[in-house]
Amino acid sequence: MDLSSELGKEMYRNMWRIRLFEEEANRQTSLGSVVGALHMYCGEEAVAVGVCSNLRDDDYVLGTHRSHGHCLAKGAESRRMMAELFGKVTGTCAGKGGSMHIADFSLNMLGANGIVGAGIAPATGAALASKLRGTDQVSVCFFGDGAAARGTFHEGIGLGALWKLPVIYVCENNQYQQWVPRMNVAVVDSVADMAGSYAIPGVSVDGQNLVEVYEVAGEAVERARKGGGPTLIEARTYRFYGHSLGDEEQYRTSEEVEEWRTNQDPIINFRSTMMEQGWLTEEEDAQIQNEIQDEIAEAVRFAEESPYPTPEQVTTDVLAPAQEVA
Amino acid sequence: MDLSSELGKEMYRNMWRIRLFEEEANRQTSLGSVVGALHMYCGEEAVAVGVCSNLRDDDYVLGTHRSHGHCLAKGAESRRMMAELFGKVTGTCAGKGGSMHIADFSLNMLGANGIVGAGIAPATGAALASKLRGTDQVSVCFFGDGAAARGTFHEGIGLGALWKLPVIYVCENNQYQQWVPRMNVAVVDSVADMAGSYAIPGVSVDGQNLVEVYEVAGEAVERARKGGGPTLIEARTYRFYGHSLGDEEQYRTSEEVEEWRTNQDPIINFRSTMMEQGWLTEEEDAQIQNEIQDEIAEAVRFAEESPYPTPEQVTTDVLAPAQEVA
Amino acid sequence: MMRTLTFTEALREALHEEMDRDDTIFVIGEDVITHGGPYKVTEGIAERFPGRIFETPIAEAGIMGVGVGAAMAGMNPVVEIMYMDFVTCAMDEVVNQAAKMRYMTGGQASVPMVIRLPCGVGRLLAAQHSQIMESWFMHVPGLQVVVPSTPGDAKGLLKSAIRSPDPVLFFEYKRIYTSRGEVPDGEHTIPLGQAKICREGEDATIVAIGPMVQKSLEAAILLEDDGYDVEVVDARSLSPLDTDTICESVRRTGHAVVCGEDSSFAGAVSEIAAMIGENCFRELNGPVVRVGSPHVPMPFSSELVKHVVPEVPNITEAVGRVMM
Amino acid sequence: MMRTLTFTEALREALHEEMDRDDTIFVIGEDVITHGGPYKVTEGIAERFPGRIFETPIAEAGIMGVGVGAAMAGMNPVVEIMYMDFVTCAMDEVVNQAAKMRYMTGGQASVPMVIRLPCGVGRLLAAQHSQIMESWFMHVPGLQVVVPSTPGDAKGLLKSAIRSPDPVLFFEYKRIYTSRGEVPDGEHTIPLGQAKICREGEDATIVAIGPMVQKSLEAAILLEDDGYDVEVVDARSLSPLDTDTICESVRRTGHAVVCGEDSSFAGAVSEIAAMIGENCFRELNGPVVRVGSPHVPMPFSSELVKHVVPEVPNITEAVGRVMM
Ligand SMILES: Cc1ncc(C[n+]2csc(CCOP(=O)(O)OP(=O)(O)O)c2C)c(N)n1
Ligand SMILES: Cc1ncc(C[n+]2csc(CCOP(=O)(O)OP(=O)(O)O)c2C)c(N)n1
Ligand SMILES: [Mg+2]
Ligand SMILES: [Mg+2]
Repeated sequence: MDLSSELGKEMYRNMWRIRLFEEEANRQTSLGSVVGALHMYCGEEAVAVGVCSNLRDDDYVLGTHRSHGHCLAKGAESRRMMAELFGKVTGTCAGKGGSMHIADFSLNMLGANGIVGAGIAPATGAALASKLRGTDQVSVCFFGDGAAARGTFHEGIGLGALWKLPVIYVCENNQYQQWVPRMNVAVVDSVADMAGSYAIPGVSVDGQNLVEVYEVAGEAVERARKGGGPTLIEARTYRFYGHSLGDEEQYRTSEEVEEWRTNQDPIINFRSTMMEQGWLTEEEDAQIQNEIQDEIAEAVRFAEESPYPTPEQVTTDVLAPAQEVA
Repeated sequence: MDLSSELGKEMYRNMWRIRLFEEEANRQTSLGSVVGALHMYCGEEAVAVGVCSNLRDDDYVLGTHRSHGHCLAKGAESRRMMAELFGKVTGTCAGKGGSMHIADFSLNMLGANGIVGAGIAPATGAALASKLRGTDQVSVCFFGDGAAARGTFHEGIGLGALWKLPVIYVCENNQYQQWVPRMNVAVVDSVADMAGSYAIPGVSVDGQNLVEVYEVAGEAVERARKGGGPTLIEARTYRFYGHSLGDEEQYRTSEEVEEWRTNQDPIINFRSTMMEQGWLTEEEDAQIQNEIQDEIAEAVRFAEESPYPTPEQVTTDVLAPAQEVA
Repeated sequence: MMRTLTFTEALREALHEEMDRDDTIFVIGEDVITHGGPYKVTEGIAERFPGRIFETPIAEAGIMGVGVGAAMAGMNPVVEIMYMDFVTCAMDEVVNQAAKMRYMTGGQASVPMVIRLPCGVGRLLAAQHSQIMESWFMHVPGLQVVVPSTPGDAKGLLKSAIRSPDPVLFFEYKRIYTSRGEVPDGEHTIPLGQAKICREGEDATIVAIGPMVQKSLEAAILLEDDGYDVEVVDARSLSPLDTDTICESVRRTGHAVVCGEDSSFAGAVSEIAAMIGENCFRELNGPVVRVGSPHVPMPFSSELVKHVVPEVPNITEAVGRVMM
Repeated sequence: MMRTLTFTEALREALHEEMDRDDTIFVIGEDVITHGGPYKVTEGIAERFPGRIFETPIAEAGIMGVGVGAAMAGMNPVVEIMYMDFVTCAMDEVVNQAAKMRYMTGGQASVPMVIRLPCGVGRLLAAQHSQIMESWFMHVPGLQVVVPSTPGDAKGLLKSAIRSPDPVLFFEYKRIYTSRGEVPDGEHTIPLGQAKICREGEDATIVAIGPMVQKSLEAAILLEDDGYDVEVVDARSLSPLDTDTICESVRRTGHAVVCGEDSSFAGAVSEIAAMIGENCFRELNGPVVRVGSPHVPMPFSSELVKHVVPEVPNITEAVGRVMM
């Protein structure tokens, strides 16, 4: 393992940040402070963190409807994200986007997306931009197993492969597409196997194992950065919550969920690894969790105290202000 | 070879019908009688004929912008097709469709199509219709190698594979997509290799060899009819003319074209086979060609003498006549 | 009194009755079995009509294309697009295929397909889950566009849409799925292409679309206090548009306001307003005013949304303006 | 006298000049290298700007999505859709992505992308290769819609479109690619959002779009014989629409005809007519009449096409009607 204790702690902390941020957002939804859909990423934290820990600040990330994890892993501030969920003007998107559209362009996090599969071609485009500029930035696109059925998967990856662009396509195969088990509506089990149609490497990894994700993504990022073209990574994972809040989850058994929660929690898995490696003590662990807890509590306070956008803001940001136009 | 002399002659005649129909349509274009685009199928005749000779009258066929061959092979009347190209009311589509939209619903030829890749999902839908009705009709969709890049290829075949529908996807890989050589814009050479993404059989055949096409399609049709699901067939072929009329063909050499015309003409190839098998004499050959020539001459006469649609017909066929509406 | 149903129940009943009547009808869409779709309209169909409902992967273009092909091959698909916003993933299939097949084939093809489109704001889901876009489909020859505003109309129009030999875009405003209203039992069809006068009046005509019909009726009551006797016409069918009923009303009242929930600019209300202006100019005593959303994407924050979606005061204000 | 160029040459010149000026600009589309696109607008770019033009497989959604992503990452893509009809294959990318990104991200994203759309009838290619659909994109907040009618405007508007920080749908009517007109050398930009008065007149205003501008000018000459002095306004920019210029003219003349080549029903002309009716009612002395195609798909036969596309007599007839 070419991980250090420091990086390990950083990643561990990031996973907790995602977990606690979302659990709090969930709670705020039941309190009525957060409205709209909330697609919980809990259970899949190792994917976002394992991949994004290989990225530079100037690398691009594009997400999905389930992107709190992607945003936080790329470095977005939890308090501005929480404010966004509250619909406040201090939110990452000034309250105009909400959970499905969180973006932070200062971090080259080019946005979550409410349309399944809609980030794949744009990620390819961002990679084309780096290539045209001659920088070695890479782009990462996260998407679900459901998105692999969409034409945009085929067209977007096809173009990335054709131009050998620095882009990594990360499929989070959580085995469900909204309320439907994947294998009810898919014929091939492994999305990685589809890479053959694009003559690019396709790799399947255990998405609950942070180290494995980190290493496989690391190879892909390195290859991309050196001009070796795209990789399709499939991370086998699981969402601990329903598709979005209010989901009755009749399509899966509570035993199945329990089994994953108990034995396949990526945070708990990685905690054991850290402990085994002697990279984390019980005290450090408690401290990390406490710090994150405080951060999230502060995020809620910030969100609560922030103002709503004003009625005038309804009509701004449709087009750039006139003076910018040539 | 499980072909008979009779079927052989029938197929041979059908290939000539396509060849001579198109060469005449081409001539009529230069005379100004036919206007609009004319995408010539010449050189690819063995694909349409080899596939359609396995079909029943009630099987479905969907085509492309280059579908004169598909229509004729499914049994459409050359004179009505010629009248359509002339924009006459006696045309297959009453002059409303033209070359890119020829259809004959009485033969379950559900139409050529001006949008690349647009027939794939509808062919899947026609196959779903047979399955729902419990008939054993199969559907065939023809499309070019260019269409394999489109999302509709991925989505349409994906659904056919999921429901194991009686549909055969026939890719006519003529190595060019409009004015671009396929390998300038594609990463995998063989479209058949993409079948893996859909867990269905993918077969590549020599599209200039009628017997091979006929046999491979025969297996696929039989499998489909018996409930074995879809097949993706790639027929490697070549178009003897430019993309459409007026094409300067600067993207390929005249040597390449000459080589294919001389050594890879599907009609000449099959004529040799027929002669070798003793299924065709020189006299019969001359007679067949003469008969077709007469048929095409008669088609032109029919088209010329037919009236144009009337101005009132501009507004009919937008919706069904009111009385049909519930 | 007639029994009442919710909008959702009325749609469900129409589907069941029609599927019972005609076994060429089938349902296709995402999550339509496991969950009955996000609004549970297709709930119960899998049990009652096994094998006639298809739950798909996320592939709107594929789903729509399958619908077109099945329709051309003699079936009657009812396609559910989970949110109307996703029909953008299948526009070729709707616009270049379904709409044009009959014409391009010189009348040979028939595409008897219903495309159900849950639309407009519901829960706060922001710009990519709140669109309406009726005017897009109005503008496409060969398509019919239907917008029920009550459970009774929902049932009657869906049944007629299913029986139509041509494609119908069927708009279901999410906000009114749970609204209740009277719904006739059994056979009840409403011809496509007919507007409905919901309230008679002499001073001004409000032509309204979808949920704006109810709001217009509420506005009409408030306007009584100002001494205005307002007629409310539910357009119901946007294409074909019932220009006769609308113009007859406007000619009578001499004033017109056109209300829709979608943004007005190049929206459905623009067509109706232009049509009234063109046909009723001599009888109009004031401008034809449009009420709709401003030309902005739907924001997320509830504090912004409330300034986007038009409400009763926008209607009363508009009527006041045309009467000046 | 100023030099003349064809419409195609003017577009090509604009592209070359802009690519010279700003190296974030690149071109992407089908057959744009091998053939310069079907109308040869991109001819010569591969030679002069190697590595800045991308010829793609047939994948409109992919192409458009790549454009959106590259634009968000700081580049300025000029996307060519071979025929506007094929933009139906990429509507999510245009409508839900490009158009809404700035708004959804609270102003963070900029999508400076030009989408070139060859449109309308050209050679007889029937229903799937002749559409226009300006009104679809007008109706989408966040998009700009531009329609040049002369080579000079083509150059000036394309340059401004490329410099705009927001997406522009740039409509190129195929029929006028070969038309000639005066084009200023070098720097020449025309601000988006401004209509142009092409001919002054006192009796009626014709607001025209694209090739209908030229036909309106021809109609204006014929109408002189009937004693009508007609003003012709080229709308040029459909979104944002220059309501000021249009209304100022109509208020002056008291009569308005709105002409477009696309079908009128829920078309661009409907928005303009409704807007005039709403803002200029008191000054109007006749109805606002629309001229456009009937609500039918484009047929193939030349004998049918000539009854679809509006021509000069349709305009003179309409002006006669509003003056009655
Ligand atoms: C084009 C499109 N179709 C349908 C939807 C509705 N929808 C939202 S999430 C979702 C399931 C996505 O499944 P997957 O891609 O596996 O992601 P997951 O939710 O499992 O993370 C669906 C169908 C959508 N947002 N966009
Ligand atoms: C969606 C779409 N994009 C582009 C076109 C323009 N176009 C017509 S034919 C063609 C090339 C098609 O190539 P291929 O599928 O290989 O068929 P071929 O012409 O070689 O038979 C293109 C790009 C179209 N008709 N539809
Ligand atoms: Mg999933
Ligand atoms: Mg080809």
